[in-house]
Amino acid sequence: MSTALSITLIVILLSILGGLIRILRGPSPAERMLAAQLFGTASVAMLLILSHLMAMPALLDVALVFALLAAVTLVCFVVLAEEERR
Amino acid sequence: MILDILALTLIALGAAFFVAGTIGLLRFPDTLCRLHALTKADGLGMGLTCLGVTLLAGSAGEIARILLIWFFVAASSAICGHLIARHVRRATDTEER
Amino acid sequence: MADPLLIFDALLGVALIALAIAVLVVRDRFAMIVLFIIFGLMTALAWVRLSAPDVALAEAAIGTGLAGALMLKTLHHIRAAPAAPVPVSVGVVFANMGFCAMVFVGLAIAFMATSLEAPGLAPQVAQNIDASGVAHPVTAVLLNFRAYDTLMEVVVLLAAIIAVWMIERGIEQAPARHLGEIYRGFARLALPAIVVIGTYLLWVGAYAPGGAFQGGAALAAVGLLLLLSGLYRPQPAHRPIARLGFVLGIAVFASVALLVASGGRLPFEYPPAHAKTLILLIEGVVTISIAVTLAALFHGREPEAIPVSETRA
Amino acid sequence: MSSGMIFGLTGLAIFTIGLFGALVMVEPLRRVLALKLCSVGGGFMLVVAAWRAPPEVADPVPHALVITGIVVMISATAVALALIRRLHTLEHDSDD
Repeated sequence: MSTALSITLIVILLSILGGLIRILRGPSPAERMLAAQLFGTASVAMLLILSHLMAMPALLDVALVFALLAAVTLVCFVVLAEEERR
Repeated sequence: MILDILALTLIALGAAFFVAGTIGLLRFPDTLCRLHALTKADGLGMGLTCLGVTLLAGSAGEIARILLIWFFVAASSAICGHLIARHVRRATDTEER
Repeated sequence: MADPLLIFDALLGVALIALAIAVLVVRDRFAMIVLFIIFGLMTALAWVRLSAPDVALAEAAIGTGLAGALMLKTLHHIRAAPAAPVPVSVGVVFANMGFCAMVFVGLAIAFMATSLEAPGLAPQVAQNIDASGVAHPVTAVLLNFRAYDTLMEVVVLLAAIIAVWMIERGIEQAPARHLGEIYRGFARLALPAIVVIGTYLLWVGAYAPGGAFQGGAALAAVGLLLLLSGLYRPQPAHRPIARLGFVLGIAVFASVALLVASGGRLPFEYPPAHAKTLILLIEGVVTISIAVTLAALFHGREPEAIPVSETRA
Repeated sequence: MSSGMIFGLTGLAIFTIGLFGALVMVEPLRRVLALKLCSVGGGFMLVVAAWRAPPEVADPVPHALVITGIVVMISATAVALALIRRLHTLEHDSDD
């Protein structure tokens, strides 16, 4: 059971590392932010699985903070891009 | 035992959707298509993972927190998707003008 | 077969090193910042794997959210300057590379030769935790056993905001940004939710991972969202309140220490009967201070009644 | 191999990369990031020193130190970035 869960974790990690290519290649800033968003969501998923695997319910709080603060950088990006266009 | 297998299946399915999202991000031709692939696949992957972990959770408090996390991730990724799409649309609008 | 979680750790380690290199070599400056934000996320995962959830919480809240927003803002400000590549001579690069390689090898040898199983200070903390007033060891260390450190840390925050306010001043005169109806609805839902979660993190710090810094960082995120979306705009008249916020934490922290010292004890040697109340009081006030200071650090200039354009002369 | 060993070496590598970046990079923003990498590497070493093989609990003292370090680092970053912004404003205005 825990082996299977660990393998799932590795699969998710590998899949988001694939997303790194998009960040490096771009081309537009919006796409780079989008890929960062993918990293945030996948990290929450990994934290949920880890909280079960490591038997640490406190990790749920970490995941909660990730989920809430993921929006901050994106809102910052959108606002600044808006200003630039003015 | 059956619950364990069910949970594992759900989590594995979730991981598969994450992989699909990444493939979409890498292979689709333009920003809006990539946005489309990513938000849908991520939302589903996250939902399935949450459901699977809920089945494995030990206490009611944990279940409540997992559902709360799911709700926040769903809400914030929907808003982020909206904001990015709005940004991309405006950027292309000003280019065309 | 090796434990699959160890493979996960190794992959995470390799990813972290690759990200660190990518941050330094990638040509696009926006990509550099996004890579750094992701580096912060992955670092938080590494802390989790090292069973340090408190550190992961702090890193997730401060290291990624706030630092990322700060760097994006700075890049936005300096975007006009083309990244003028002043070439560094190849000799200098190779000399530094050799030096860094030597540093790495030396440190690695020292690290491999050190046993990871040394007992450390955990037994002492566990022995005295009952007298500290809280059940969570990290909070006990931060606010009781090593309270001087924490006091000084709040002083560092104050020093930083003083420096930032001296560097730049002026109020923003651009019209408020309009992010659309959907965002406004989201803000109405999310801002109170983050406030609740921040308070929860502060409260839970007494017996589980969490505490003043994590709670303060979450509350600072509320300030950031308010500032970004133009729902709150700093005015010169608000300066006294902000200043009160900056010093409130230090004032209460220090006066509790002096009060305890006046009772014939050492500073920060809280009487066990009141330790929990005192720690909660200090934590609550420090949380407010941290939140206000971090949000002001993000805003980055003293709101004074002169337009920004004039300060540039 | 253990988690502590893996992340210890990772931390050392990140510290060295950050050091190299701080020595060689010219752009101020990138130099600040390099110094931040250094601080993360140092944090890794402290947390690894606190780490114990799972059934045992970790040492809370280094954890508290790293949390303090993170907050100090964000203060230092904020000041450095404010200086960069100000420097840019001054240079930019003297041009035109």
